[in-house]
Amino acid sequence: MNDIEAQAIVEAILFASGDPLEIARIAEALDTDIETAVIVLEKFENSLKERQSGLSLLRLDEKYQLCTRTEYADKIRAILEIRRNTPLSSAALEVLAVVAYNQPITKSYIEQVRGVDCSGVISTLSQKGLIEECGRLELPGRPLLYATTPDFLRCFCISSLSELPNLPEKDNAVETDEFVEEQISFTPEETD
Amino acid sequence: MNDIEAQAIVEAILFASGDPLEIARIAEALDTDIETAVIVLEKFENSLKERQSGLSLLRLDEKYQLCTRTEYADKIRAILEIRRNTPLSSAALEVLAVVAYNQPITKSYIEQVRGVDCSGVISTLSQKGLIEECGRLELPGRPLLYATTPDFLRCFCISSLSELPNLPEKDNAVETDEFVEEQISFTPEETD
Amino acid sequence: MENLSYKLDIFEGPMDLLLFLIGKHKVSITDIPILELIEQYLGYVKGLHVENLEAASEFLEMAARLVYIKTVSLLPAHEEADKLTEELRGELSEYLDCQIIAGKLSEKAKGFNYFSRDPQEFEENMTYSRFHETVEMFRAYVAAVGKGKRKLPPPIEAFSGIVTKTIVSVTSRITFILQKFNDSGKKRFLSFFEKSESRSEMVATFLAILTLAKAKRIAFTGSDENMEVILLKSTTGGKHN
Repeated sequence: MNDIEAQAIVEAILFASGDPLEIARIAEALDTDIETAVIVLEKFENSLKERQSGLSLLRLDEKYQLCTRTEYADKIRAILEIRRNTPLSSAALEVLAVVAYNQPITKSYIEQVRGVDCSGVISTLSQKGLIEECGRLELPGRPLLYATTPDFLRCFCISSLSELPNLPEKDNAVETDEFVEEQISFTPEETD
Repeated sequence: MNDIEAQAIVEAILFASGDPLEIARIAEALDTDIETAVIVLEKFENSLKERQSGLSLLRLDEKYQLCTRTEYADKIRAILEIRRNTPLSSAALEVLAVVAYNQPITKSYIEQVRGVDCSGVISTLSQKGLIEECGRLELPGRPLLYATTPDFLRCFCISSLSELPNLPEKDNAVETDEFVEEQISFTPEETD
Repeated sequence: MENLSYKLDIFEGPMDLLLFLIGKHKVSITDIPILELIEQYLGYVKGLHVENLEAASEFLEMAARLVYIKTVSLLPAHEEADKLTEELRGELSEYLDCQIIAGKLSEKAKGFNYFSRDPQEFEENMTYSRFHETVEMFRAYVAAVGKGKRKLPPPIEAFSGIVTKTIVSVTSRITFILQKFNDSGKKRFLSFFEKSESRSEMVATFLAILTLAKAKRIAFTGSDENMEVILLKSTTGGKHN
């Protein structure tokens, strides 16, 4: 294995790992001893500096981690934070609504209502701080319960859950449509 | 901003993002227009190749993603103790085929083509991130619509849906699988 | 029969089986003698084992459809049969495309060797800060439950205090009993109760035995503790040995 290949392996492994990686593991990937691995890592670090890469190598105890260079932190934050404010998808809105009206609620309940797996959406909503875990249901498996957060209230311009639009009665589904009409009768056209 | 700096920014942003990033976002980070951003990305890709990096740049639709080079897959799996992906079942491939060519598509359409229930396969493919919900059809029951994801493109080594294999000519004769032939060594008569 | 039901597993479904049968003719879908195909399909499906009912239902559904096509094609006027046959041919051809594409995709599935990384973590807050109209919640809820037409699951409070007892279904015990016969056609009556874990399970087992006896799938011989249960052949109905 030549130098270039060794550095490519180090780069690939540190990239995929994300977390700090023990020097012993890196040596294992390079099929060599720890001393040699340290030399490869030094060379790799130098080459990052030489070519003025956007990445830098961090050493923490006996672990190594690839990170973006600190100069770019603000830029990265600015670009990636747009993601936090990408408007909620219709799937996310539906999950949020099911939680809002039925909280506290388990994931399997949400999935039963929507008929699809909702793990991804639930974790996105948690990250966005719109829903949060609030204990467990005392059932076999002790499933987690979810509820909306104060931020949810803020984003939907209400001060308490009681201000959510009323749902139609369960057993007169026929009226639902009319009810929807009524509820959304203040369409943008009229308010303009 | 010089070339080297622009590439460093691209590297840092793609590294930090992890997920595929829209070209528009990259242009924003570079403080430039999309055409210029595409040129920077091309240069960045070339420099990865030139220095035989362990990483490669993928284009997926209008998005870009930084990934490890496939040659290092086994090493990365071994070191990071990632379980080998079980290869997709033929049922999963069939569902993906139907979704890829007809998206957005409902579950019942997929089931109609395949003649069997597909709920399990669809939820597996959603979990693997190869397909995702993308709204509902405005029909009674408001069925969910599914489409393929950027990960789907990556996993099948194509950069946009237009690169999918062409549909076969209509007059194909069916070729019976020899393996299947062996498996069914019985004839209906024998079972009576 | 056991073997046959196992071997049907290698097909993805009724369409897959039909394509396999067509493949044996070495002609294209448009030229296939449909009545012959129907005969062959029914021949395979005839061997389905009852135990596999769930997996077999799709095969049986197709069988019913084929029998219908066959029936109408015996009528003097052929229009309906022709229409149904064309429909079937169209579906088969579409499914064949699907299989061919699936095969091509599997050759391209090399991208599973790319590794991406998780987004770098920031000590940033991801808190959502857009504003929405309150009524959007209502609309989304209605969308989620299909305008109130879908049945909602029972509320969480409804679960409090049930779960301690497990109810054993009679259906599951029927499967259990039929499976027990796998090695021989005769079993001691009491052997079905030996490993019962709860009263509910014993009751379900007993009801399952009664159900099977009523359906003439099993019969009894001997009495008291020596009573034995005999498995009858499913196709021969109530014949008793």
